[in-house]
Amino acid sequence: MIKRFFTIILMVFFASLFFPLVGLISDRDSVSSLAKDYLVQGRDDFGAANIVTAVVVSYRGLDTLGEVTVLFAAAAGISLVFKGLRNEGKDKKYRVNPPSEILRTGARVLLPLIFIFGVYIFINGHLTPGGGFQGGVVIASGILLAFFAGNIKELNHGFVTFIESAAGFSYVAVGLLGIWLAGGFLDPRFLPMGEFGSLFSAGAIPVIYSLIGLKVGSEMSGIIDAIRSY
Amino acid sequence: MVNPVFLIAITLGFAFIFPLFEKINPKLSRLAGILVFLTLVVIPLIWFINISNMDIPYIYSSTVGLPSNLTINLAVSYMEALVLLVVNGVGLFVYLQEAYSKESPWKGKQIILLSIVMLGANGLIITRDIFNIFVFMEISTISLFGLLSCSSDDRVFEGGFKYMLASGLSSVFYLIGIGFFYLVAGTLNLDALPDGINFTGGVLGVLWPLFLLSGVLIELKPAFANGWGMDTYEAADYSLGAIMSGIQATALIIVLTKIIPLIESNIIMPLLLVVGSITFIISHLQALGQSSFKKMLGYSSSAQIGLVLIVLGSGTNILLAIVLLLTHSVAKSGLFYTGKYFNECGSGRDKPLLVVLSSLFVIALLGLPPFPGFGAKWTLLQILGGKSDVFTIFIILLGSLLEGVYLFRWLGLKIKSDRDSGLVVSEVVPDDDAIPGYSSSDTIGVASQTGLAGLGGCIKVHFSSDSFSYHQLFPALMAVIMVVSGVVFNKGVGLTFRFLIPFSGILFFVVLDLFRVPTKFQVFLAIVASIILGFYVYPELNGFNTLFGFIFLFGIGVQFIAFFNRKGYSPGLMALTVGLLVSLISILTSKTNFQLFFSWEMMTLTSYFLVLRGDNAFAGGYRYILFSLASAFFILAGFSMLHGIFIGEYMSLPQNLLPVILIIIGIIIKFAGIGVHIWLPVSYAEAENDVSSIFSTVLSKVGVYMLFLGGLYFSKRVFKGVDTMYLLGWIGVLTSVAGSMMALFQEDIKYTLAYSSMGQVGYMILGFSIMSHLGWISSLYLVTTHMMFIGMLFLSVSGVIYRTGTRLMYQTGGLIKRMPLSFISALFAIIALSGVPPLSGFGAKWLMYSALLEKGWYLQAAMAMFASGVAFLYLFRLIHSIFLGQEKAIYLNVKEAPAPLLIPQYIFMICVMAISMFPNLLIKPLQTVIEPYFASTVRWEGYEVISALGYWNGNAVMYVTMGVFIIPLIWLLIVNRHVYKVKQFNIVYAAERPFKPETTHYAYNFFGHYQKALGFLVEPLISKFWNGTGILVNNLSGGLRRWNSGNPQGYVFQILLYVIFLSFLMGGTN
Amino acid sequence: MMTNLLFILAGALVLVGLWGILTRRNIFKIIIGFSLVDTGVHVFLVAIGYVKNGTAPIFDKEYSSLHSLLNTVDPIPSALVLTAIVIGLAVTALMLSFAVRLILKNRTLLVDGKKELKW
Amino acid sequence: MIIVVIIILSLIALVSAIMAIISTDMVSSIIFGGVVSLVASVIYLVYGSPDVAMTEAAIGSGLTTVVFLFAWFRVKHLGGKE
Repeated sequence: MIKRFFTIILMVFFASLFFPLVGLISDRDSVSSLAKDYLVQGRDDFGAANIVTAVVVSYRGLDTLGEVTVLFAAAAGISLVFKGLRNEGKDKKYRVNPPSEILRTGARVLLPLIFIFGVYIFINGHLTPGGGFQGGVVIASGILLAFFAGNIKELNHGFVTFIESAAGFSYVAVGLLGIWLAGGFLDPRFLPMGEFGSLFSAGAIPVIYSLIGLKVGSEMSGIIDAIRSY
Repeated sequence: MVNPVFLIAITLGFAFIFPLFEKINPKLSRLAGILVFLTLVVIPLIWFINISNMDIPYIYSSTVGLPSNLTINLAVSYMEALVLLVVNGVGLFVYLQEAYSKESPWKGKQIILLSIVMLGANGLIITRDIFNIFVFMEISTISLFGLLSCSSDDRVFEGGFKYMLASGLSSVFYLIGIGFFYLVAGTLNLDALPDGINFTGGVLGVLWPLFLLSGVLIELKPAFANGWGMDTYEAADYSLGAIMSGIQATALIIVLTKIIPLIESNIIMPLLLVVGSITFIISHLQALGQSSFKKMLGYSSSAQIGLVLIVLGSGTNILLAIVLLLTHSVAKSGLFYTGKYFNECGSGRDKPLLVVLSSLFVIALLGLPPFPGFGAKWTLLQILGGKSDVFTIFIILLGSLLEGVYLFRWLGLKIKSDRDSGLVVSEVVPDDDAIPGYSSSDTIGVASQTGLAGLGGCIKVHFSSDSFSYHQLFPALMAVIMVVSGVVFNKGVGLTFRFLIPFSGILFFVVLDLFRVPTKFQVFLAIVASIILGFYVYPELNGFNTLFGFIFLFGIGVQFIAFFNRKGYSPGLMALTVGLLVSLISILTSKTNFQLFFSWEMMTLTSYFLVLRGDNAFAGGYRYILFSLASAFFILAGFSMLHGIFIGEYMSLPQNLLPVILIIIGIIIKFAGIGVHIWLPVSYAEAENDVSSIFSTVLSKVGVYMLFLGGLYFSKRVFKGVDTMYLLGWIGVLTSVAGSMMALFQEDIKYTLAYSSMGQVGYMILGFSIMSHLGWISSLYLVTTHMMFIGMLFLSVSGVIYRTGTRLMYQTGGLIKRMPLSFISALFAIIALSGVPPLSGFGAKWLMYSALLEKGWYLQAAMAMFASGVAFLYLFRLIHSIFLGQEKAIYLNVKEAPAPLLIPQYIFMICVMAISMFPNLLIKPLQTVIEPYFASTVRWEGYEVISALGYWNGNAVMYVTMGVFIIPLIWLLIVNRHVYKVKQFNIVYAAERPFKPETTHYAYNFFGHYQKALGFLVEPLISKFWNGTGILVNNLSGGLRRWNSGNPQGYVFQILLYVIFLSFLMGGTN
Repeated sequence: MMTNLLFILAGALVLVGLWGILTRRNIFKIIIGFSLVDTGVHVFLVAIGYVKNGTAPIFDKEYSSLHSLLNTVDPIPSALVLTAIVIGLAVTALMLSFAVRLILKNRTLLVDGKKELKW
Repeated sequence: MIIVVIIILSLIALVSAIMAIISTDMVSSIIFGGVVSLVASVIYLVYGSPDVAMTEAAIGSGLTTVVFLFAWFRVKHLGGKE
């Protein structure tokens, strides 16, 4: 009971911390000066139609690299946590029913489409909403579907690791190329800018986003694979 | 110059490619890991050298080739380079330890995660973008969690889960803070902040710093919201503890230093001060009650972070905080490793290297010399003292003392011998049953006593094959680097080259130990060294310094001879003793307070480890170091308020009372004044015999030296209407009465002598506090002669203990026939010590009574005289029990004490005789020493000393007394022919056959009847008080520990509470 | 007005999440609470980035006028939220895996069922 | 008009959030949690952040829910109603 009471007091306090703001703040009339710079220069700097992509991949590229690393570390951590626990803790009563014929055929049709969709999302990241992360998740969901449909029994760890490592390493390598061929780390302008709005534009942004997509896709699949019991 | 981004690129590239690489060639990939981690060290090293040499202030890189305000910047200045160097060094160390460990080396994902941990830390240190900090924070915590899961203790999932909740919440707070910050500042880049925006006005202006700070602070595990971290520490492997406290906490502090400048200083500074103080004290208290080593270190880390917060909050130089932080980082990770090996192997006595390393790390952690933390703490306190910030000084010193309590307890327990019960053996008449391993039927071979540790071969150090292993190499390397950097840093603070001599001395003898040079040869070298030292320093000593220099050099030098009695190897013995001698000399040659205090602490440390060598010395050593630390901290606090003026320069010192009081309290603790004396008897008694002798003769005088050094500065201060010197005089006289009374009732002879020397020091203090010419002469006279006759006594008794194997007086007896030379020496010493004519002790007493009467302190004079009488009683008992009386059957064939013990006694005896017969040999020089301070009130006629109250002629006294003794002697010789000799075991004379023969021995509990009458005087009130204090602190600690309930929700609750607490500190929003 | 609404939602989500963390005894519920707090913070960041009548900061080939250029929402908070969401997933997944191990070890779903580490 | 939509969406999100906390069935609890994210992603879309919306939908409501469910299936046999 005392616990409840204190919880309520805490909640009230935090609410009182937050909610005075609601009255104080009104909709902003314009973006911050930094954002203005991004919006104005984004096109000239990187030729990216989607400014968010320009920010994510280039202006704040280091964050994104870090983000990929976080996922990578989490995937590694989770697989370490479950190492040696493959069979223990498996719910004996819980068993995936053998996938139905509909699911299996449906998956066979859908899978290529899903993968293509994922790839589409990340290579068009600089033009449309979406990008490496979203595309990567779509690919991972494709793999999930394949699990359900029984198309794959077990993840091919060697292959996934290869993709993961290669994509990650290439990402860093592309970043370093930016130092030598262009202005700085993760500068995508060592590839031609191309025509604004077309697929092959915005320098190396599509390349980077593709690498991110591959890496995120394989990392997410790894996480799902590790946390899922066979 | 290397682009900072390479730190990130290299680590990350390695982490990403490692799985592929490992599949191809595991061995090669691990080697590549070394290369990568090494690069992480080398790059900051290059920066560090370049920045400090070429005055390049800043290495700067914006990540994308665009103006720096648009992108994320990385920057390295002097400070960052230094921190990176240390943090990456620790990382390399962890890698080498774990990737190549014997059992279950890290591989695959673990190595990947370790390099990502390093990436996170590096990123945190170099990035200049608020959101980027968040990303790196997540990187480092998540990779840590991954590593945690590999711990051998599977409770780690419980701890880790709590940690995750806490760090998840803190990152939520940090994100909210980022949102508000962006709203206010319009940018996330620390270098592109627009001017003129009021960052801290209005509700928003309070909210963003509140949440940003909450995010960072909670990750730093502040008290009272740190239980989750501690639970993780307890369950995680040692190396993870090292990572958490050595790498991550360090990086997060750097993050904090980036945020602090954004917030108005009149808000942030007090806040940090409060938060830091609370963390510092509470965490130390919580650590105090821990039985789990890892958790103890965890709390200690948290407390150290608190200290750094205090430094940051006190607005002093940020570099000090960094130095403290880095010392902590290295020492703590080193301690995690040595602790690991210690806990695997039980007692550490057979692991000399581990003992040395752990000691070094503990010392470094406590901020004692020679490590960088010492200079940093000193500077910090000087700055605080300059600002008269007494409260902060108090907090820092109190916390450091608490830290000493548990760190030295752990160290002592690890070093103590297997036979050591860890308790103080009953000081008064010991009950046989209470003494482990004692039974009255034991023969001499296994004889009996608490202090069987006689001379020679007492520490049995086994160099087993695993005494030194590959894995101790790196901690050793770290220790060496720390010592070197400490020396460099402290030199920057104000040491001169001379103060490095103690190290070279210690180092030299350590090297001799490593090559198994026999102790005897080392002793010879030490004597040569002390002679050379004497010639080297003599010319620059003057006044008191000459006198004390003589006492230190001559006293220790002569007693070195006693060490010849040791057989085989005594590792560390000579290194420590020489270190002690040299630091004592350094105290004399100090020209600034810093040098003085540095040497003082070196003296404390070397003597502490000397005590610890005893076989049953844990309790004694523990008390010794705690009280010595307390004493040192009082002195330090006093020094910090002197505005850097040397205590020896009386005239220009500030006139306020507080520093005087503090320093005097420190000195009182050091000379074991009444009330704070409980450390002295047990540590003197339980040290090895020849070491105790050095302590009692020489080391006990160092407190007196400090008094004389600041003599005029201390005098004429009025404390609540009373002259401080008057109070000090009372403390002196009470100490001497108490010391004598306590000595009276001891059965253990070393306790008797220890209490005796405490009482004698009381006289010296009394003499000093008289503040007159005569008083000072008597004090210094006693200092000199006491050194000699207590030396004789101690060494003579050492010989007895060495031959008989017991320290209990009633167990011996009749040794006069077996050990006549020792007897003569003891007899002379006793005559001198108890102040009866004709020997020099009489002169000392005579001078003192004259001075007291001259001053008009009649009551004190009476009490001093009473103490003197008591002294005669216990000394009489000593000689009576040991040398006279019945011979014991088991001691029928003991031999005279070995020559190495006798020679120093007789050297001292010759000196005592000389001084007794020709007092002016000593008094004349003393007069010249005192001349500058007080006009002379005694004069000389031939060999007569004439004061206002009478005169003293040493020669005449000698002759008269000799006459008085010789006549009865002749008479006795004549009557002796008619004496009827009784056989020793003729039980007719005993009247009954006792059940327990000892109890009927006349010497058993010799002064028991006095105890009935006067026992209330020695009621262990003081021991009770200190025990009570100990229990109180323990209970406090226990209560505080319970706050961390182990429930994840409880911890979340604490964290939320902490945020509320912070919001109140920031001024409150509602 | 729009921002304020979103602020309220964010605050409410955070509070509901905290409430869940503090009062539920089931570890899974606690984690759900945590992810609700996370979502709340994401909503908060999006609210920060909102600009009156702003559109998505994506342009087509024809855009030219500065006015249309600046009439978008702030892209920076969007970028931050993107990162935060992914990181949130990583944290949640890792937390879940620890929770699973903890539950399997203690044989209970309750958080205070068995406390081996305390004081 | 748009405000009404937002208010309704917010209410749905809030109710789902509360349901996620108080629901006794873990699976529905997890699903409710996913719904919160889903609704949030719709709100992001309305607020002009399609990138965020896509991410939240894919990761917040999709992947997180799946991970939760998988984890739950590993331990649910240990039972435990509150």
